Amino acid sequence: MNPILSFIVILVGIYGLSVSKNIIKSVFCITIVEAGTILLFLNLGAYEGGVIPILSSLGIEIVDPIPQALMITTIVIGSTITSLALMLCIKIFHHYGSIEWKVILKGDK
Amino acid sequence: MVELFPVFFIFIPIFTGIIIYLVKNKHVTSIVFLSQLILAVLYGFYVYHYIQNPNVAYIVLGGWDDKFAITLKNDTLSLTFIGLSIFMWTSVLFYTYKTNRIYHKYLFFLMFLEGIFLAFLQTNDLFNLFIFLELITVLITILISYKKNGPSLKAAIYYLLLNTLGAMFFLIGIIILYYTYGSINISYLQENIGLHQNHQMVKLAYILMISGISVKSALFPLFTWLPKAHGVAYTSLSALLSGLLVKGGLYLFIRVHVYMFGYATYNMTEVFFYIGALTALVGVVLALVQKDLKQILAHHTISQIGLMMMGLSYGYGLSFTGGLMHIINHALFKSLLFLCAGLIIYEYKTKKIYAIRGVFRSMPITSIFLIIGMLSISGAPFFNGYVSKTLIKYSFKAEPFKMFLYTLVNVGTVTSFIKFSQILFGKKVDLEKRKDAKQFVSIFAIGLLCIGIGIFYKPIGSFIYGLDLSYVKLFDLKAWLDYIIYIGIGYILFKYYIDKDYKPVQVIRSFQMTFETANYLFIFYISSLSFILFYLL
Amino acid sequence: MTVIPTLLQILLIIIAIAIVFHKENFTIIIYISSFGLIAATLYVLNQAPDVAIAEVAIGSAIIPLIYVISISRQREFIVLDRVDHNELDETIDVKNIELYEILTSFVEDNQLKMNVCSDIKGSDEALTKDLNVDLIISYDHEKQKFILKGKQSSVLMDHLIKKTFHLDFIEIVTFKEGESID
Amino acid sequence: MSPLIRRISLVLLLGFILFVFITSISDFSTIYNDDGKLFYYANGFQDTGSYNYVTGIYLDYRLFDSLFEAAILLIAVAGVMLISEHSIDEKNATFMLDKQKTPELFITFSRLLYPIMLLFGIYVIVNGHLSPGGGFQGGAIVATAILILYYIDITKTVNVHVVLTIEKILFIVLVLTASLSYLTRGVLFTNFFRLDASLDQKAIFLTLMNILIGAKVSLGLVAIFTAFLKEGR
Repeated sequence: MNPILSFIVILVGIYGLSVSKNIIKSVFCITIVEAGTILLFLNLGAYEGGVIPILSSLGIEIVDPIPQALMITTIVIGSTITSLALMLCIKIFHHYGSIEWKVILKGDK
Repeated sequence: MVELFPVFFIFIPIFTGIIIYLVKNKHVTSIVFLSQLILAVLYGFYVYHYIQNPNVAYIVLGGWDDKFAITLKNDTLSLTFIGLSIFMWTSVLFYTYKTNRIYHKYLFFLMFLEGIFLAFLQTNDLFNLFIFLELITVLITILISYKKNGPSLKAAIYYLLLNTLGAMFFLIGIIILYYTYGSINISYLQENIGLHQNHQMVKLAYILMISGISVKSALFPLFTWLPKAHGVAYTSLSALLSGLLVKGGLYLFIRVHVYMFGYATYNMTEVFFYIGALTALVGVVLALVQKDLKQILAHHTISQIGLMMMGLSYGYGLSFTGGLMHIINHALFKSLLFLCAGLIIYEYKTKKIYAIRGVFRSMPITSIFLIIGMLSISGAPFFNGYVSKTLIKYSFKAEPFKMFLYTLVNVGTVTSFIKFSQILFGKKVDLEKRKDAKQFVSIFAIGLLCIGIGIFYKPIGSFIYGLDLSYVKLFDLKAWLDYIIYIGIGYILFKYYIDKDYKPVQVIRSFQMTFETANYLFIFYISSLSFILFYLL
Repeated sequence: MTVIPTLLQILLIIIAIAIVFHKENFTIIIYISSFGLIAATLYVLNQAPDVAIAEVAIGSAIIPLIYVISISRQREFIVLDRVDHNELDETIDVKNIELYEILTSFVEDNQLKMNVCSDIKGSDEALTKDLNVDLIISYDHEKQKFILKGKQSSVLMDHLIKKTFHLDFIEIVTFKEGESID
Repeated sequence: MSPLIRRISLVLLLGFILFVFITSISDFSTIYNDDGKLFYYANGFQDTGSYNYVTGIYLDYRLFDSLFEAAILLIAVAGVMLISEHSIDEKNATFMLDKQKTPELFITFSRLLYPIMLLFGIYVIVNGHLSPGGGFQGGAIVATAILILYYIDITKTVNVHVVLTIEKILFIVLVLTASLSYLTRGVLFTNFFRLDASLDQKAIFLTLMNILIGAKVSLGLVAIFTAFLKEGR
């Protein structure tokens, strides 16, 4: 049941991306998509059950440690992208007076 | 020691960049050329050893079981790309060095990007690939927004968000593959993909990965970020982006679709052919109506990517090789065109195509190379575009509808370059010349290579691809006639329709796709691909 | 055992939907912070404490703070006042007050906050381009007018022109961004 | 296309994707593969000497990934700084809104919280191979602790250029430390102690790497935050 719910989080994020009118909203939605992806990875990693991947005593089944190592990387990547996008946002606001996609993409031919 | 060279390819440019950033001295920046020289020498040695013993190209980092460790792997494909990258970066550095010498940060980002791109080409691990994909996205975003004016900031954020979304889908695909095969090593997956290839989950992973790659390589309908980004950047960067970095997506396509999943596994050849044809047509139509020199070239990149896709979709044989060759050829002539256009824009202080006249009389050397670029891109015999374009149509030369699409693209390309060539004619204009021999060195080198490949394609083909390219004939009367007819049709089309600037032309020119629509199309793309794969094939 | 994770996941989806449909960006920051916390809880329930620590530290502390700064910067209307207030006589002083009243109402119409600054040296054009100054006010003694300068690309300047075109003591100058030729 | 039609069709398309996902995952357990889990479970502790399997993976098996994870932070910091910086000298500029003071309660509370968080962050970094945590997480906590300083006194700012320089040098040191293993073991990017070394020796490498990564990450995050605070000021 869980992986499906995680996938729904991703889909909600994508829905938000396709209806959001301003840049900040799009950045929020990217954050949602990223969190959903991480959750999906971890859900599937704990698919067969197990305990925290720290050695307490051999013989107890652990969950898959690889997704966790990879997902820490994904969180760092996501945070850097968010901060870069937000900095671009500030600059765009003071340049165009607005952060609506419609306004900033209006003709500059 | 030789097996360590891949790691050197990655870290030499990165360390060079960091040193430039830390020292902040304009004389120290010349070490970029030293690092390019070292790279070229190492590359020569590496290729020499690779030919002697191909096993040298596989390196396991950490020395663990290679199913679980990160590995770097080189093959003919990645080695050609590496050679091309080193050449392109050297030419672009020559071109940009004098004007950007004091901007340490620009060179820092450029060198870092080279290291990351070389790493991206060599890695044999899917998650590693994802990290490099994101790093390239971030680096290009920063380089695009380097000017900090309105259009560049706007292009940067559009590029960043759309490509991040694409990379996220790539990641979901990786997740599914990991839980089905227990490994994310590309070589391991390539050998074992047959175990579960008909399971729906693997198909879904395939679709998600391919969708992510399609954003990266600007296929229809996900190309909207490309003209924005490539049109506003510095000229040197535009050349690099259009010539090389956008091919990163196609490289991934070859790695994932053709090699890893196996091109025949899901019978997607026709689908990708038509996606490629649509991309090419839309790109060429959009290019026809533009009024800005750089925008024309940027839109042409889209259409040429479509052409490459038409060839690559076959996955084997001469058409596939034609697609591969077209990647290299396009890198050469598109960067040549961009660099020449950059020189012209600098001298005339405008980008408007109708405001520039008399280039041939005022800037003869530049315009000769511009003409070489234009002949190459439109596929004239004796130039490199001709060879690859002839190869691409090998597999579908008997199918009339496909040939019709292909011909349309060619006519469109020729027409828009007739429009482009209007800037050459006219009276001489007095310009204050920027004396910089270095810029001409890079243009000269690229132009020579264009002609060189166009004439000596047979030995090159047998050396790189091990194929006999005698199918392509230089003195084929039909090809010459075709080319002349294209020029005729193109001239009529230009004179009586495009040049008059009718209403439809203006409407297409004012076409803008908002970010929401781009996302909507992305979802549409994913669902239609999955519909085709799950229910039609 | 599986009830709590499922409930939390449904809560996560509800918060995500709230983020997507809510209009006010400042309120969304609260949502995104709690989104991060619930996600971190779910990571722990999926036996991943390492990821949860990273998510709590980055996803619900540093990133929301950056959002706060970024959004509050996007609600500012930065005005650089270059009028030498010692030189103004009384009649102009009245007009100056009127000008500020107009600006205040304009800023409130656009749901912004006015941030007045002073004492920055540099040419007007470079200031608007490099620093985030939205409007520069100066006084021209010959024309007896206040001159407001801003960027042409900004829609706020369009609104301002519409609002003030009937006032004769205000003149608006806009800078057009030059074509970049590199 | 009107917004309503677009939204409805969007929901339909997303519903279709969800449907495909649900039908695909229904018999996922038949092809579920846990090779990776079994491999790390059997060998992880002996190979890396880390009680925390996750730390073992990202500091040993996949150290190459972590290097570039540090690199992406480095690039983002440099990029954010590049976009926000400007050539105009504005030292004596005065802004009206920035004169507001932080409430006294906040300041007192932050003074209490700040050393505790700093200690906790350092604890998480140093014990990364024993308990949950490690360089990235601990670095982020340390950065948060340093950010609390801004609440106490907004005028006290870090010199960002020094931070950036240190960060880049740390990255070079990180790469060189990671590649030391070539001299001792003949393979790149792993622990520079031998495979049969004792747990304590391996812990030296793990702690060293965690500290380096933690320092780099915390400096990077602080620099990003400072760039945002100073933006346009």
